[in-house]
Amino acid sequence: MTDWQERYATATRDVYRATLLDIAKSDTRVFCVDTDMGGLEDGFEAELPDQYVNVGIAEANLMGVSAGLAAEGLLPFANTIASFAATRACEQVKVDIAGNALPVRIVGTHGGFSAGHYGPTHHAVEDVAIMRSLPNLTVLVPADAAETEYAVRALADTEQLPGPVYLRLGRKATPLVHRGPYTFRIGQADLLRPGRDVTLVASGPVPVAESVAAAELLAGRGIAARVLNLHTVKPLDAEAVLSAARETAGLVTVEDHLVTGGLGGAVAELTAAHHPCRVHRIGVPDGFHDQVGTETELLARAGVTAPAIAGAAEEVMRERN
Amino acid sequence: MTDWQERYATATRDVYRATLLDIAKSDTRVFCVDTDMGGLEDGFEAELPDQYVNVGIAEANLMGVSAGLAAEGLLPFANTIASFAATRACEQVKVDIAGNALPVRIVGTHGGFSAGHYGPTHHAVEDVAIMRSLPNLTVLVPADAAETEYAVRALADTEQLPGPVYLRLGRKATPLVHRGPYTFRIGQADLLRPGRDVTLVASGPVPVAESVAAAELLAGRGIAARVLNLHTVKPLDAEAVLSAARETAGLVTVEDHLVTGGLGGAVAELTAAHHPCRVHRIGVPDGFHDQVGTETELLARAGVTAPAIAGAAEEVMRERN
Amino acid sequence: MSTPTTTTATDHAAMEHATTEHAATERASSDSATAERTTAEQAQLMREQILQMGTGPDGTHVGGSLSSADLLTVLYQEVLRLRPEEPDWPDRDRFILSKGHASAALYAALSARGFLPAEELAEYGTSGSRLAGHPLRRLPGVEFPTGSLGHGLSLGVGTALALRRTGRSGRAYVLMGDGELQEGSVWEAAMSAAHLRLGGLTAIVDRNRLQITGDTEERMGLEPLAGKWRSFGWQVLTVDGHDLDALRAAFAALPGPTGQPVVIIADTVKGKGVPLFENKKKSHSVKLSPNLHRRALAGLRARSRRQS
Amino acid sequence: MSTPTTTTATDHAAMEHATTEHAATERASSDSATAERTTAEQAQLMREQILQMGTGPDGTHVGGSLSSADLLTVLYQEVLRLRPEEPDWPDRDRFILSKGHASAALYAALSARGFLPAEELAEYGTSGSRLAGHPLRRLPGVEFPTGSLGHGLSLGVGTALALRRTGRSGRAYVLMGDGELQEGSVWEAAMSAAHLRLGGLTAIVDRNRLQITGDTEERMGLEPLAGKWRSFGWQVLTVDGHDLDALRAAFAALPGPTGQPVVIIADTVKGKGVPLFENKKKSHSVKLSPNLHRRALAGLRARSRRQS
Ligand SMILES: Cc1ncc(C[n+]2csc(CCOP(=O)(O)OP(=O)(O)O)c2C)c(N)n1
Ligand SMILES: Cc1ncc(C[n+]2csc(CCOP(=O)(O)OP(=O)(O)O)c2C)c(N)n1
Ligand SMILES: [Mg+2]
Ligand SMILES: [Mg+2]
Repeated sequence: MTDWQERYATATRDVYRATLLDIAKSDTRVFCVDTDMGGLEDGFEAELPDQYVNVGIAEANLMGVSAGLAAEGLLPFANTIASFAATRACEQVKVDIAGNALPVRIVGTHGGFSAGHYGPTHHAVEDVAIMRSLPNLTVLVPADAAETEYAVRALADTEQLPGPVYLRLGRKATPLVHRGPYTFRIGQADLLRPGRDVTLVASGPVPVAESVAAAELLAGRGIAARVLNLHTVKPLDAEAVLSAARETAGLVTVEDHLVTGGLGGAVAELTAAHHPCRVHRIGVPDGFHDQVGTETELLARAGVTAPAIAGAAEEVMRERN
Repeated sequence: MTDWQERYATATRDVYRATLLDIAKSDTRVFCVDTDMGGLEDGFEAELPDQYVNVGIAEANLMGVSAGLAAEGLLPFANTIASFAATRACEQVKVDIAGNALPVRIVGTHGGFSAGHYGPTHHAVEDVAIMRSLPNLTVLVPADAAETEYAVRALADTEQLPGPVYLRLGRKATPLVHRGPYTFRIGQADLLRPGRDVTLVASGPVPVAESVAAAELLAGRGIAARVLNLHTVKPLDAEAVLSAARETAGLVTVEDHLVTGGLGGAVAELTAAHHPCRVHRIGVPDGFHDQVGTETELLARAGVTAPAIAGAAEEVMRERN
Repeated sequence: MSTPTTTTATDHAAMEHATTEHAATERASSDSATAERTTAEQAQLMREQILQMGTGPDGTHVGGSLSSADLLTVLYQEVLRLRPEEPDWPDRDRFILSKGHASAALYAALSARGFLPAEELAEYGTSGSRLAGHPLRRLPGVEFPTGSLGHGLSLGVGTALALRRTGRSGRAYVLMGDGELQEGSVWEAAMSAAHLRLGGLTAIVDRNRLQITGDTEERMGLEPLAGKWRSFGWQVLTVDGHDLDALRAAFAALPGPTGQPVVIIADTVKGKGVPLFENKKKSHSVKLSPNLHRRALAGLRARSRRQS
Repeated sequence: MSTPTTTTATDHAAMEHATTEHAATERASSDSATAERTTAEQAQLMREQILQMGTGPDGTHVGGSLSSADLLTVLYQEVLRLRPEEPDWPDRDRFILSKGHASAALYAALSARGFLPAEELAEYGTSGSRLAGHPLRRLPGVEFPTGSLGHGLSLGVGTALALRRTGRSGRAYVLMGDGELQEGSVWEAAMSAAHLRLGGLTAIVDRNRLQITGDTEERMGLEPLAGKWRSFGWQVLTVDGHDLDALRAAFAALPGPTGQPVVIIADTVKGKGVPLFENKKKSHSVKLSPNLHRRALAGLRARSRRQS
């Protein structure tokens, strides 16, 4: 294992916490706003008690308080579970944070199905659709622990990112996408693999990993699949997506989220407006997903697997012809 | 003025209230759950006090209480403002109502920009995107007062509609779409005008009216525009939309809602998956719309006007060639 | 037996003391002495089952399940009128586990009452099981899926209101955590229940004084807790949540459908019964390794031997 | 002058009585006698302006604007330290109109204080105006856009916490409606403000006893209202919300940044000052026709003549 691999063989949630503490030490504007998540008190609060506040198990309060802090020049990181950020506190995010374009960093763990057996109240498969519909929000879905560190460091830069951000994290360790340092830029798709036949557009840890694996499968069948990691779902990298629409037979979107309204929805909207092409959306179907399983099991049931992605890519190519 | 025109020369909100009272008189399951909206107490409560409850200015409570009532076999109509239904009480709608597929009728007034000068806290331009992302929900956006009556009567039929419904209403009188009775079926697009050149797909009072006017303009320019009123945004009438995609040069979607995630998003997702074609989305751009104006003024600023729609249709036709 | 402290004037006229009686008619064991021994034993069994479920793939919420064990056992063994063979029986009592993370305790209670085979508990948290980390509605005996805190009391308000409107005899019970009371939605529901005089709705607070990050009073103080409920129009009964007789007495003192609603504040110990976990914030969510499970179980059994 | 009723023990040590004084340093009029006459006159002017705005295209929220008129006038004329020429002055006091529907009253207050030209009030609710039915943030002097009830107190908690952390001297004031207190989010914020001892945050409740559908106590009872706030850890001052001296005394009795936060429950009359509207639920939102405006204004002026 390389240093990189060892360092990032961890959950996006864990690297977030370590990075947050690190940036907060040198940037006293950083304020950790907790809603009894568990874990932030032992690390962050213990070291930087003056930059930590627990506002109770109260997600609406979390967002309002964070908006107030941000309006006064602080840089609050508002911590909750992804589903609660997007649904329980939705109006506070909309009106108090997003509407005012305040630099609150809303951090939701348990994104997608990463809460595993915790069940549907803890799954967040509509959060990206909701957050994408709120004004001024940048929506980030890092694909692994390393990308999470890049993202969190980027969030501290209020010149580059003066507005609000939703950062969607997982819960457990997931595979690493890169083997070493790379260029991470918010709003810019990460080209993981070039290819001229078809394009896989993915966001989130399992979707990106499975898409890379699908490209391998396709390569074995003589198909060169381009793979894009869309860690920034909003604003979408229109150039990367439209280039793919123009240069390849079509797109397969892959996400740990509903097939409506999220990455797939954004890509379909964009291409339909500017360069209509086939967009096959892989993700979670509509419905209440009250099955018990691990993240990968639940996603596999929804069709987020390398073979299914490869199959969809082949279908897109067939339909083009 | 015909009887029809006289009868429905009113706000969707008003015809809703009258119809609700009417159906409740013969269907004792109907339960009017109020959050201090104003107006339901004078009509509904005064006549049917046993079928009315005010749960306070408390929208989360509204949804939880309504879920409880529905689970016990009642047919609650949960009354609030559209924006509060979709954002303030979003999680309660998701988990308690939608997740359990309970027959709660969530009725949101002040849809789109119909709150006019009330400002951004009272506008609902992301509600359809949010509601569409929640499980099992039927999303209805009647185009005028007459259609609202059809819709409300349909909601009383729990055999046809055993699950939850979101009904999005306005606030003031808007133009009538039909001149007399017509066939209204949930899930089925209302073909307002046939046409083989291009298709206008609209939902909501002003968008539908402006689309019909745009079709007139286009007819004057020798272009036969098909006009579809998509009063049911979810489930989308896939057949009507895909036929339009196949049979005409492309689609222009028109809505009093963000251009992302709502009707336009649903249409783009559907066509990109099955019959890629140009989808030009007209509606409210991303952002916090804190301008003062009437509903039509605010929508005009967003480009929801007959000339803009006609122009988009022509562009779609040009790009096809 | 300690009696519950009645902390507001009670509308005694509106009270019906029939709850426990009714429960008995729907129970096989009707002899009260037997019932009592059985209830204590059942609570002990529930604790063992909770620890067992804590060995599942991702562990479980051990601390808050153990603190609720006694009151859930009294409820399911003696109070709730239920028909396991007819889970949708219209006249049943409705129980809502608002603190859905204590699902392990609920599953044990449902199994003791005959809704689930006891063997199924071994499937807790495993793929394809019905026993999720938070209760799913498709499990017989579960009225509503829960897990997001602060939903249960509004569901209870709607349920109790519907029961009153339709003239059914069942009552609604909602169990909440103390940390959960920091959610504003609880107070919306509380205010409306009192205003609507939903005496058929009973709230129970598992007052174990811990939330995930520590002592509630250090984290987000809830005291004066009885005062909060009283000012929101509720009658408050404060009981020792591990004293079965005190719990019985509280459940026997509930008003009729138009009375002032009662909240039972059950003073409990998080992790109760397992010395390793008692009053420890770390007990909130635990994955029990075989070794930890052995130690926890030994502690639980030693404690119970000492007490009997 | 009636003094406010102090309903909890107060941490007098933590109090600073400097509020009114500070305000004066940022005000042109420093003579207290003049200030008093001016304030009453300003309140009267505000009422006339509210009625005028009620003639706008869609009317306005007349009742709740009139009930807040006296307390807003005292705040803006005598209490809040503000610099109209520098709306973002870091050491300013922050005022948040959580009951955003009373925007007409706020606009009048801002104009009296020099944030807006008085003529601009005529644009209320008209196309292209900055004066929306609920305040927009881009209007100088507005800290946060409001209109959805129940947001303001959390915003105030964040603001007061930030002011304390950054060592700025400004205070945060949040004005809420009484019906608004039915929103659970208010109680989340209330609980946290008390827990964090945010003495720099002051809540004001416009206790006019009406919400849209009628009497609060019939619709969703709030009493015992002082008891609710006290049980949530606040010090309660109950004052006559139309007695300028009582309001002054309340605002002079506020704690320092680590004290127990104070809520001022201002007993008011919805529609106050206009006999047509007083204590009428219909006054909540009114579009004043020329005729109605004439009658309302005549009533307002007659009343004020009688009182002076
Ligand atoms: C809305 C919501 N916010 C946060 C959580 C995460 N969470 C689960 S349990 C818990 C602590 C609850 O404390 P308490 O109510 O006291 O439960 P107990 O001590 O009985 O386990 C939290 C914060 C949640 N499940 N729902
Ligand atoms: C979240 C939310 N729910 C509902 C409304 C609609 N609404 C506007 S004012 C009002 C009544 C408020 O009553 P109160 O707080 O007593 O205000 P006041 O009497 O001072 O006007 C309601 C229900 C709203 N603006 N926001
Ligand atoms: Mg607890
Ligand atoms: Mg009021």
